[in-house]
Amino acid sequence: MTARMIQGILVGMICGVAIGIGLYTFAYAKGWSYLTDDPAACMNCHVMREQFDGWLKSSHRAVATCNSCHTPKNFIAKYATKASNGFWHSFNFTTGDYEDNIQIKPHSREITEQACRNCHGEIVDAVEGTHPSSSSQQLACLRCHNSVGHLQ
Amino acid sequence: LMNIFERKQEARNPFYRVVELNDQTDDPAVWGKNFPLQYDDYKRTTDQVRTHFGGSEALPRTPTKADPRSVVAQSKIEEDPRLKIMWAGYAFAKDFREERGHAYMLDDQTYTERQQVVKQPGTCIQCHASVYVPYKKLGNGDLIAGFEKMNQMPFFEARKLVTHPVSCIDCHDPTTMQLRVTRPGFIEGIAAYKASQGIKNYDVNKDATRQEMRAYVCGQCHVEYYFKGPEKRLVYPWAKGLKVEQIQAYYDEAQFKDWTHADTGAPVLKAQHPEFEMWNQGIHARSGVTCADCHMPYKREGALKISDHHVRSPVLNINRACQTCHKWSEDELKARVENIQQRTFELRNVAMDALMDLIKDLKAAKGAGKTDNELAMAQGFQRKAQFYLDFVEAENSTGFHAPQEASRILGESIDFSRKGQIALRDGKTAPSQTAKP
Amino acid sequence: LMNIFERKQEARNPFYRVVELNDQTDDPAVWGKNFPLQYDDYKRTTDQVRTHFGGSEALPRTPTKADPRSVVAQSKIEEDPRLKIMWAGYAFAKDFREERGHAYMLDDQTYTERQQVVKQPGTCIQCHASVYVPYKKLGNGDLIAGFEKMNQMPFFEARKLVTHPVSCIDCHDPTTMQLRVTRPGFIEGIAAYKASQGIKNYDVNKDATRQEMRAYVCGQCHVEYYFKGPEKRLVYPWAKGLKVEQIQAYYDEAQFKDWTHADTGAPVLKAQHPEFEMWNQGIHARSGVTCADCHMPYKREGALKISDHHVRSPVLNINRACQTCHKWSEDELKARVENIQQRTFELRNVAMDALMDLIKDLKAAKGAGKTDNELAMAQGFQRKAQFYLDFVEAENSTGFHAPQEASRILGESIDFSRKGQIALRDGKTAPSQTAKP
Ligand code: HEC
Ligand code: HEC
Ligand code: HEC
Ligand code: HEC
Ligand code: HEC
Ligand code: HEC
Ligand code: HEC
Ligand code: HEC
Ligand code: HEC
Ligand code: HEC
Ligand code: HEC
Ligand code: HEC
Ligand code: HEC
Ligand code: HEC
Ligand SMILES: [Ca+2]
Ligand SMILES: [Ca+2]
Repeated sequence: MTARMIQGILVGMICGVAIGIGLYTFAYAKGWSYLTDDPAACMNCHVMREQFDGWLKSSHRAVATCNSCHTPKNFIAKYATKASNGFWHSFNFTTGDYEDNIQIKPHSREITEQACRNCHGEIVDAVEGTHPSSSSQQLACLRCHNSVGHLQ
Repeated sequence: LMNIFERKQEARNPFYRVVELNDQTDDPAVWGKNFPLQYDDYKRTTDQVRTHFGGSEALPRTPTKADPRSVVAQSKIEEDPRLKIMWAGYAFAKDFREERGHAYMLDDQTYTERQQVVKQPGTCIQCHASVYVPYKKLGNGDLIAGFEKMNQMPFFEARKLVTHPVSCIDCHDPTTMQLRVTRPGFIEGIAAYKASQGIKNYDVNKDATRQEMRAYVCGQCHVEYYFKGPEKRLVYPWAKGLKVEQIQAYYDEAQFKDWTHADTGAPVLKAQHPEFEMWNQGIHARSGVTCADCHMPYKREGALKISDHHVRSPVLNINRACQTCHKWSEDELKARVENIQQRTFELRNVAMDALMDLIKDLKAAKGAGKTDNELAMAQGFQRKAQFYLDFVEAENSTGFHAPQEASRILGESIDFSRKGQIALRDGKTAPSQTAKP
Repeated sequence: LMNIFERKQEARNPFYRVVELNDQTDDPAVWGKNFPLQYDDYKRTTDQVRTHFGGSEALPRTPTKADPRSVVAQSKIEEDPRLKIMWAGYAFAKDFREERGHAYMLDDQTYTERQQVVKQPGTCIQCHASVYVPYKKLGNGDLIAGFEKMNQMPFFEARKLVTHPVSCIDCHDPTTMQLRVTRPGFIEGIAAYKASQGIKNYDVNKDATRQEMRAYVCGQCHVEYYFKGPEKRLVYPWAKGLKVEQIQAYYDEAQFKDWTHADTGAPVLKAQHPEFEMWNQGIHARSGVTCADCHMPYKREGALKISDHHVRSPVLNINRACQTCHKWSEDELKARVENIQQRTFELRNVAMDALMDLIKDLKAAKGAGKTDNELAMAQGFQRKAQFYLDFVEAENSTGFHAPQEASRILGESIDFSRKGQIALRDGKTAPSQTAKP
């Protein structure tokens, strides 16, 4: 057990760091190199395959990578999330402690909601209007567009 | 995470203020200066296109002095004359048409022949005109006070106080453009409903989420209602809940009747457009899908996306209304709607026949000299059967908003009608107890 | 959504041929050597867990020589004794239990008390045992010939020819592992249905898509059926279609009856587990969602995704069964199922009461000396009312497979029962025409 834990943590750190670096690079070197590399990084886990395959067929494959939608734009937050995702995913992965049909967590959902706005801020300005940012007043993009990233 | 949102706030420049809007601006044309896109769509609610069970047909007519309308929608009581028997002795037996776009609401209410057979109160106007500003004026700044005053006026006197059909100010706060509920009937109705759920002093404009408001602004009018007491207060009968049996129980307890059936003497009720109530029983409501999502879907206008203010049948706009959530072809989605509606319509016809049989029998019994006392039980069944049937008949989605619930209600209606017939044959005279509300 | 299917079905898994499987291998344990994962799950169909309306409860009993079972499922006729009245004079009034996992199918059929009250034919066995190999043997290689032979044997003689409950070979081709239909009843039934749609000589094992096969293998048994003619051929009554009124019309035309009702003398029908037919009327079928998607969802076994061969209630397996497609919480999805089932169950009770009233009246009239000829019309209504009600009652999802259709059928059943009561009171004697099939 403890052995598996340590192993998990290790994989996690490696994972997190690897991805973290991958992202850091992206910050400066946008483009195909990244678009191809990074989803692959997520693909290191076969359990991400479904999303990856879906993403390949999605309207966003050419314009957004996993991290565009699943990590905050803000650099620090992004790195933190990566580290944590990288860690927990690998941890859960190694321990096998997760459900077959993975469900997005509330926190990740918030990040994704924001990711939409990062790219589509202008187009939804009118509908967002002057609505306060409290989540009860925010429009939930995912309610209608939950399949843009990877078809469901 | 919060700070990200905040930064986003600053970034926004929602719209250009060409004109200043305030709480007295009820002319949509003025709002249209700031929001030309929404205004243009809003004006298009004059379009009339028929779908299989909805939309509306534009029937030309020669205007008269009494009724200057040159176009009306098809008559429902001519399409199914059984409706005249169900409503015998009530204004609806005189004139009842398919509803059409918002642009017509004020005229259709003013000129319906129903106005010629009964004196209607000013209450009617809450849902057929932009009453927010007039209410405020009438109540010297107090919305509710103005509402109460107008309710007590005769219709045609009150009619003089309004000019526009539902307008921007009826759904929007002129300064923030956020949705707000302006109808006393809904404000009080939803509070009564929430109270029945154990939520005290619910204030819709404070406590509702934005998503809820996308349904509540429609719920202001697309609901069952009645006029309470001599002061003709507009009340939504939700104090026990939104389901048909709960509303029936509410009316029974209040011993309310809309009219006495001309053929049978039964104290009957008229259900009216309970779209909000039925939607609430459906899977879409349960999934947080609101009226606006389907009837005012987002549309792309150049670099912006806006809510389509051409409020209409989603069947005429499937791509935007349905396909973001349902990846089926337009034809398939249309077929799904009609499949649900057809099933509802067929059972509705079975229920209608059952009711006709009961009314025929009651009429005969009355003709044969039976007293209302002797008929009380059967009349009680008619009251229920008719309200349940009308609850689906008057609901304008032909079952789509809540398919299983619509069929369940019709099933119960059939049971009530037939039990009424049996009560007559068995000479049961006690007031209907067995019929569960 | 289709993409899910495509994607998931790509999940092919390599398997090691430990043993050679051929068309005579009907022992699942042997198949299990090549496919240990599927075999382990398959064996778990012995589990008994009760859900609100489904699953099954494990009731201990003291084994007897006549019935060695030490555990059975709860009795439905004790849970609702009205069922005994509905089935008066038929074996089901003696013993009818909640169904449980596949592992029990052979024992439950062999030891049900229904066997003690009627001599059953070998036909029964098609759906309760692995009959593919036995049929082939009996027909010297000809499946249909073997089927026909076994149909005509007495049950207990035929029983000696089978050993396993439904097994791998009943759904899979041993060489390719692909799905195949092995049941003559379904092969002929689906061909008759397709013919009614204008599709000639439909050969299910050639013409069906893989997705369809994921429902057809279940449709081999989870269907309404009857024994045709003296040769007791197993027939699925689909020549006019799969809807209840089409099946009713089929039986009326064939002048078929399952038995004569003991209390009323009506020539009545017993509907049995029409899961396949009802599912076909629902939105899931329409969306290409099959039995296997919900009852055998994919599960992760290490690096592999396999189909969960522990066939059971999806309510016990919501994450795998539902959350692939529905992003709602498990509690919410469970609540949605129960919401649909509760609504179905309540209307089912209204329909049951209506039927009880009709049977009571018919019984009384018979007691009062009325002839079957005088009662023909009311008996006709009972026949229909009962079959419609049973079509929902016997359908094991309590309405979930097709919520609106289930309620619609119950609504019609209510109409038939009550009309029967009225016919009696009005002394209508002509055979029922008015009741539409
Ligand atoms: C080490 C293996 C692994 C890698 C690499 C991996 N994931 Fe995951 N991921 C998982 C596992 C396991 C889960 C399920 C966790 C759970 O449900 O508790 C998961 C869940 C998720 C979820 C849903 C749960 C949540 O946190 O909201 C998202 C979103 C996600 N991963 C995105 C990503 C992205 C983006 C990448 C690449 C930057 C990635 N994953 C890389 C294993 C991995
Ligand atoms: C990295 C930038 C980026 C992010 C993050 C992003 N998008 Fe996009 N999105 C785009 C671009 C660029 C296009 C245009 C691509 C095209 O037309 O093929 C697009 C297209 C779309 C479209 C139209 C095509 C379609 O799929 O219907 C929708 C809707 C959409 N995005 C919604 C979203 C939502 C919702 C999110 C968040 C879950 C999101 N986008 C996140 C960049 C992004
Ligand atoms: C109630 C449903 C709904 C919600 C919520 C919603 N959208 Fe949309 N969105 C739509 C519809 C419908 C369209 C298609 C408009 C059209 O085709 O004219 C659309 C179109 C888009 C497009 C593509 C415009 C184009 O055709 O290129 C983008 C980008 C988009 N939405 C982003 C978002 C973002 C970001 C959010 C959250 C802030 C969001 N949407 C919330 C329904 C919705
Ligand atoms: C354009 C935006 C976008 C992109 C790109 C994207 N996703 Fe997602 N992802 C989403 C949204 C939206 C959801 C939430 C779906 C829901 O719960 O309705 C989601 C959910 C998930 C989940 C939770 C399980 C699920 O399917 O709901 C995982 C895991 C995940 N994404 C992984 C990935 C991986 C790996 C990639 C890259 C191959 C990726 N995503 C690319 C938008 C995106
Ligand atoms: C999931 C989509 C959806 C939602 C949510 C929805 N509706 Fe509908 N509505 C429909 C469809 C589809 C029809 C049938 C239109 C037809 O028959 O042409 C309809 C019909 C109607 C009609 C009659 C329209 C006509 O053309 O005659 C009215 C009025 C209506 N709805 C109001 C509402 C109100 C009020 C709400 C919210 C309380 C609501 N709807 C919620 C889809 C929806
Ligand atoms: C002030 C009252 C009021 C409000 C608020 C209101 N409606 Fe209506 N609605 C009406 C009336 C009255 C009619 C019928 C007009 C007529 O037939 O002349 C109508 C008609 C309709 C129709 C039928 C159109 C057709 O072609 O048959 C639809 C659909 C509809 N409304 C949907 C909505 C939706 C969605 C909302 C909220 C976004 C809403 N309504 C808000 C009063 C209202
Ligand atoms: C609680 C809101 C409400 C009140 C009060 C109300 N209406 Fe309406 N009315 C509606 C809605 C919503 C529609 C559109 C849906 C429909 O027609 O079923 C409508 C439709 C109509 C129509 C067009 C369809 C038809 O029936 O021919 C007429 C005429 C009408 N109303 C007259 C009246 C009169 C007269 C009164 C007062 C006795 C009145 N309304 C009170 C909400 C209301
Ligand atoms: C029957 C109700 C109703 C009426 C009347 C109405 N609106 Fe709206 N409007 C809505 C709804 C619902 C939304 C969506 C708001 C949200 O999602 O928070 C909306 C949104 C808007 C928005 C925000 C951007 C967008 O398109 O989503 C603007 C601007 C707007 N309306 C302007 C107007 C103007 C101008 C008029 C009058 C010509 C008007 N509205 C009349 C219901 C209405
Ligand atoms: C904002 C998302 C959204 C929109 C818009 C929407 N739906 Fe749905 N619809 C759902 C959800 C969620 C369900 C429930 C099943 C599920 O969880 O996937 C559903 C269920 C259904 C069902 C099956 C339930 C039933 O009542 O039989 C039908 C049919 C359907 N929708 C048709 C439509 C049509 C037609 C439209 C457009 C007029 C529409 N929907 C608009 C989200 C939506
Ligand atoms: C969309 C999911 C779904 C599909 C597709 C589906 N079912 Fe079901 N089925 C359910 C649910 C949910 C229940 C209710 C289970 C309960 O009450 O515990 C159920 C109940 C049943 C039951 C009773 C189970 C029990 O626990 O007693 C049987 C038997 C059954 N289904 C067979 C079938 C067959 C055969 C098919 C295909 C023809 C099918 N189902 C298609 C979801 C599904
Ligand atoms: C050879 C006939 C046969 C086939 C093929 C068959 N079933 Fe069954 N099924 C039965 C019988 C018989 C029972 C009842 C067993 C008992 O109660 O002893 C049953 C019971 C069930 C139950 C109830 C389990 C419970 O806990 O109540 C479910 C669910 C079910 N089957 C689903 C399916 C599905 C899904 C398929 C196809 C993948 C399928 N069946 C194929 C004959 C069959
Ligand atoms: C066409 C397929 C089929 C045939 C033929 C068939 N069964 Fe079944 N049987 C099933 C299915 C499917 C179930 C599980 C669903 C249910 O119980 O409703 C079942 C369940 C049962 C059960 C367990 C539940 C109960 O009723 O107590 C018994 C016992 C049973 N059958 C006996 C018989 C007997 C005896 C015969 C012959 C007269 C027979 N079966 C013929 C398919 C069939
Ligand atoms: C009642 C029908 C039924 C029975 C009995 C059955 N299976 Fe299956 N099996 C299926 C279905 C349905 C699939 C999914 C096939 C597809 O999607 O093409 C499947 C798939 C499989 C697969 C392919 C991999 C996978 O898991 O999807 C294997 C291997 C398999 N079954 C082995 C077995 C073995 C071994 C047995 C006996 C112990 C068995 N099956 C009994 C219905 C059945
Ligand atoms: C493979 C995909 C898939 C699976 C698995 C699935 N569903 Fe659905 N479900 C759908 C689709 C598609 C619809 C129709 C609405 C739509 O198009 O989104 C639907 C509709 C529904 C509805 C609304 C229709 C109705 O009948 O009221 C409910 C409730 C529902 N599903 C529950 C469930 C439950 C519970 C399960 C698991 C036992 C389940 N579904 C499994 C795809 C699926
Ligand atoms: Ca209309
Ligand atoms: Ca069961």
